[in-house]
Amino acid sequence: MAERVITYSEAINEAHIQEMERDPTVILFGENVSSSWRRATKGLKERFGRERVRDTPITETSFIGMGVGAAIRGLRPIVELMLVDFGLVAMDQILNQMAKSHYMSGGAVKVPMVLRASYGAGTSSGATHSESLYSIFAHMPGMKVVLPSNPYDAKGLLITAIKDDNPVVFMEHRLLGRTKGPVPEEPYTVPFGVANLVREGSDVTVVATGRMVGLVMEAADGLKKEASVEVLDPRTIVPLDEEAILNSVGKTGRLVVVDEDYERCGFSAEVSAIVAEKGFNNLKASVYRVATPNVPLPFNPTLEKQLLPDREKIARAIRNVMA
Amino acid sequence: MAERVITYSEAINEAHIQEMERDPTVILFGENVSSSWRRATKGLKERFGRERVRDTPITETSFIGMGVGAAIRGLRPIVELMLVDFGLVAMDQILNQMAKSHYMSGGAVKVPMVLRASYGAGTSSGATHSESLYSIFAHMPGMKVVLPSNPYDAKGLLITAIKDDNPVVFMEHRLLGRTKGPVPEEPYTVPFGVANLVREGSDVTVVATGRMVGLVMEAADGLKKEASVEVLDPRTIVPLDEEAILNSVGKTGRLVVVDEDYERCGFSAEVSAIVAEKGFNNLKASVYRVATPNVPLPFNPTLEKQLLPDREKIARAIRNVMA
Amino acid sequence: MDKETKLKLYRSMVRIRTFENGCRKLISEGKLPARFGMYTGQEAVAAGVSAHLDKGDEIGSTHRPIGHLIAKGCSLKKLLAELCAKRTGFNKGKAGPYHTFDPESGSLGANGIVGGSVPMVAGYALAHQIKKDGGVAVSYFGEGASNQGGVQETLNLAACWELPLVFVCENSSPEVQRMLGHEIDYPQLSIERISDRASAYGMPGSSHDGWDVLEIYEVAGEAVRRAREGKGPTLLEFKVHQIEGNLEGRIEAEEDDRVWCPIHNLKQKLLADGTLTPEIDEKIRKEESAAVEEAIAFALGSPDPEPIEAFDDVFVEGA
Amino acid sequence: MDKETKLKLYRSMVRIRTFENGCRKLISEGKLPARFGMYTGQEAVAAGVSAHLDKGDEIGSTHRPIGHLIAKGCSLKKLLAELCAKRTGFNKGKAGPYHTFDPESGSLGANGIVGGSVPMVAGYALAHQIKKDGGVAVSYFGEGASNQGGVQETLNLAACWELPLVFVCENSSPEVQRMLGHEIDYPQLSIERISDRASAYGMPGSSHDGWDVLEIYEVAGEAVRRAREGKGPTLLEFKVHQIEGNLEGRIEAEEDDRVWCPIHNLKQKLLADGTLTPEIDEKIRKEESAAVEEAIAFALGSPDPEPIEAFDDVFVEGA
Ligand SMILES: Cc1ncc(C[n+]2csc(CCOP(=O)(O)OP(=O)(O)O)c2C)c(N)n1
Ligand SMILES: Cc1ncc(C[n+]2csc(CCOP(=O)(O)OP(=O)(O)O)c2C)c(N)n1
Ligand SMILES: [Mg+2]
Ligand SMILES: [Mg+2]
Repeated sequence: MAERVITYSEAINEAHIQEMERDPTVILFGENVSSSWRRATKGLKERFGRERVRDTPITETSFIGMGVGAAIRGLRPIVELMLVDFGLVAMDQILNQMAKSHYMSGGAVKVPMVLRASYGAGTSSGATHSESLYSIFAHMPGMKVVLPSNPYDAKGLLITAIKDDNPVVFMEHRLLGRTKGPVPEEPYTVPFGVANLVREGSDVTVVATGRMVGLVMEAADGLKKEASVEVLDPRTIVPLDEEAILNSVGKTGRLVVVDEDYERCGFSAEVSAIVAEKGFNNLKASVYRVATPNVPLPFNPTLEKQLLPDREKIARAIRNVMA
Repeated sequence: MAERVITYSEAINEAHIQEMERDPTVILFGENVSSSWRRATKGLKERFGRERVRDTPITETSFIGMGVGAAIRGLRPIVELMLVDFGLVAMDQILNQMAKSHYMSGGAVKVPMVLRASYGAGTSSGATHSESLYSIFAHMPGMKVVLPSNPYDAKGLLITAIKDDNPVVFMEHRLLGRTKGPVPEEPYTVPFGVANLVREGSDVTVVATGRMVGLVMEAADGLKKEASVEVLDPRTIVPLDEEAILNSVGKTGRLVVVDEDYERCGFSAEVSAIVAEKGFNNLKASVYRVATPNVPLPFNPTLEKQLLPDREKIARAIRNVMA
Repeated sequence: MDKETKLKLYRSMVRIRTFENGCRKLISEGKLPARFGMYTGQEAVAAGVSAHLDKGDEIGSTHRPIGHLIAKGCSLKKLLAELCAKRTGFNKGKAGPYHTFDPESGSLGANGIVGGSVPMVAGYALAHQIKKDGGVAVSYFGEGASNQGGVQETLNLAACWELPLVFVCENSSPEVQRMLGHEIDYPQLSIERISDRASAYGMPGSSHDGWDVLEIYEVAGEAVRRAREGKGPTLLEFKVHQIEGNLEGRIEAEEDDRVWCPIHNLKQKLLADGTLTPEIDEKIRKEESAAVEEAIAFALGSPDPEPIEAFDDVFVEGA
Repeated sequence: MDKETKLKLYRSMVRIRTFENGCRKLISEGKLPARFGMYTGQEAVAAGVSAHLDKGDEIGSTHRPIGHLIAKGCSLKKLLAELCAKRTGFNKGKAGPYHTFDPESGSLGANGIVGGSVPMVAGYALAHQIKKDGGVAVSYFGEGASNQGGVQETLNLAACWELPLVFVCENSSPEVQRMLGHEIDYPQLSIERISDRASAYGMPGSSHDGWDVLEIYEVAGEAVRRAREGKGPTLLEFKVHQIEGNLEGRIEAEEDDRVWCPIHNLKQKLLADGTLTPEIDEKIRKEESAAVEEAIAFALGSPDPEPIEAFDDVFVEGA
């Protein structure tokens, strides 16, 4: 039987539908979520009604906080940020109230909420419409952070996120929305904290997330004659499958981390640091990071391209650790 | 001549006075900055008048943004956050508008503003009154990040910050306010991006900032017979004196990073990653981080202590890299 | 108003003040590590509002939470244990005064961020609206907090969605503008009455003396009813005088502050109309003192958490 | 109002629309990489307000910035070059439409975050207040933005400090509530008129038709005067109809939209009172078309930045 192929956005849409059908406490709100122009949430209002699917005012602080409260009182809200960048106006509600209420309450309350957000650069949208920010969510304790890189994972991870009793930040890359891939029709889950071994290899381990996974695969293809590249996609950066990373580096002895977020104090630094601490004895070479340098993202497409990780930069880093 | 000894808070107060006398465009505002109970800003209103020293409403978004605008139009505002934690309600103004306006404008405008903020744990104040957050400021491009660990640096770095044409986040540790040290009476600057070699040693390099520096010195004292510890205080984490760190590790071959911020994607990860990339060939042992684990800070003092870096944990890490 | 209600209000206020006096004593003895804003002088607000609330209703509170939590009916023992950072506290000693959460009584919760709880309260109200269970939520905040962006956003959102929510602003700067006791140099409020903002959100609003629990009871009743009936939110403002300093075990404020003291105020009225006699008063005070003593004994006798518990509760286990 | 002023207003509106039509053409030809909100239908607001501003005054704008920037007197060439991501743009191609800054004309600046520029404008006003130079600042924002916390906070702060500031809300949802063109399911505004919020901040406010530039000119003049005289901020609301779609080079809106079209509107009046003749109209349009053509030629003929320039301007050099 041929596998069904749908897009990343369609997979996300389907996860919503199946979970909202299964569980009447799942609700959805955010700016323009009832608009037919928005692929990930299209048709949900028509299907589940305006009580459960609501357009909000442009007030991220109040509606994210409302999600936290509703989650504490038994609903399972999916709250959408049009772009993750807009979450900066609401960081107290995200990083304190959403992420820490469970801990601060000593477990007395829980916050089963999903904060969905588009992210990512490459669309020439400028400094306030291009960021990744997931390293900030990972830095602050209390929330899980999910970065699906393909349609299959997008659906399975979102279903896991909705079922999870913890706050989850679910990050959808803007440029992956139309990417196609095989996705089962029935509901399924992809577990958190289990890395996906995208490609086996023996010379060098490359850890990459989101849109970077595809770029790494292209780079690895181009280097076939020079290096056997193992590609790991952690899928969730909190929780992180440290074991898979350490095992892979144990085998290859070399590590490159490819990350779209800013380099300084970013996820790429974290992976480096973990390996420098726990995998040092297996390391044969310096650990390289290919991340966005510490520069705001410019509007001009050529300038933007200059900053973002790409196939060439990834290939160069792989060659460097092999040298 | 005996050196004058004053506290960290007094040093900060004096830097304000000297800079406000020198430059009439320096102004100060924030919550209760005219209150006589607040040591760092005490007396400034009386001295410079209510036009230049103003109490604001509890609206961090609006008054930080106001600082950005005033800086763009020729003033040099010092804007105070009572605690850095409260900045979370205003992250767009800090991370986008303050930090990126210079870049986004292609250099057409500049933002010579100092955002002063108290930070830090150890006072049993709970999850929303104890954080460090500087790794977030360091992660996002466009602002300098300063962490004075003693009165001398506090004064000199603040004067440098006020004179700097860029946005500077100046972070004052809550528990250092009454720490005393020698501080010259006349104005002086301490340059950004130049680490302070607090103690020379040959076996292991420890990089530490803020209140951690004192703890590391105590730990190093206790280990005198076991290890010759070199202690480096970067003083500014943006810009970071990478050279000093790499040179020191080049000499000792071992690195421990001690950081009060959360471990994951924190400043400690960044220092590890830099050394794993650029100093790998000199490394003789795993790189250890002693940071706050990824757990919100609890109210109970014993629980809080359990999480924070302390002398014992630092000593253990040093012993580990020496083993 | 019936006698019983009046006495209930009186008792609720006495309980809060007795409890805070107990805290003052423990603090002075070094037995209570928490620092927090005292509610002394404001008791009428929480007592008058919460008299209309059921267990299934919620309140959201501030850095000055004791009155709100107690009036909502939380356990004094577990509250004091939490303030003493004990394992038997509502939150195992992790919350302290700024983040106390008690889902059982609907005290959800204190908040260390000015205005931080207000959006969350909209979520409690939304849950009631969606579950159609007739519940309401109350959001307490100060006049300082009333300016915070998230608070103003939530006023708008609650009105747009007609949430079953009552906004209660306790204005402690009714004459001189103060912040945390400091007389501020520039005003923090561009208007005299916070309730003047109600019409800016298309909701009813009014301002009242916060030391008159009988009036508070009336207006809060109306607002809670309105919310329960699905007619949307109301903004109530109560002017309060924060009574500073250690009362040294006394229940009523000193002479100077008596005029603002809600307990003194109600006592005079109830003595005059015969609801209260010195004997009943004595009895209430004794009972509440005993309850607070019991809470103190419980708290001080409770175990500390084990250090290793610091690592628990970051995530829901098994999830 | 004198003839000259009327013609100046007319020309300003024609310039904005001609410029945006030029952008539309470039976009359809794939020569302009920027995406942004068009100001078509709203020109009267920027034209009427900015007619009262000097170079030393500032405006803060939004994701729909073209009209605000042009009316404030910025260079068409450098603006178009910026939109085309060229090195000769105001911001060397780094800003694009969402972050354009032109300190020379006081256009400071567009903003990609809804409400993001509003607190900054308070800073421009503060600088005037402290320097006592008689300058004022104007903050433009939409009705959607009016709910943002930072915007509401700034209304309060500006009033508390009596900043020389005029808040200009362009309400594009005067009848049906829309966001980015989508008809929203729940209202985003709990009141009918944004200006009803003015009294909540103790400042004067009023609502007007945004397609009547003569009225806008009058009320904005009053607000700017008030600010310059140190009497504090004003909140003005203008109802606008965003005219969608490509005008295919036409200056006036199509039949359906004519009633809301500020250019059509003023033109009829000026033809009637003799200020404008078809010949003068023709001349103005030709001149503005020529200016836009010149800007297009400049922009398209300008060099791209060198890739390596991406790394410049993170920090002020030498600092
Ligand atoms: C966002 C934020 N900013 C500042 C503070 C510090 N702070 C705590 S309470 C307080 C004053 C609050 O005033 P008000 O809301 O009137 O409450 P009151 O203390 O009068 O009860 C301030 C400034 C904080 N906790 N959170
Ligand atoms: C904080 C934030 N949230 C959401 C967005 C996405 N967004 C851009 S424009 C817009 C609608 C703005 O409406 P309004 O303020 O009325 O301006 P209009 O588009 O009508 O001119 C939205 C939701 C954003 N840019 N920033
Ligand atoms: Mg108050
Ligand atoms: Mg609009």
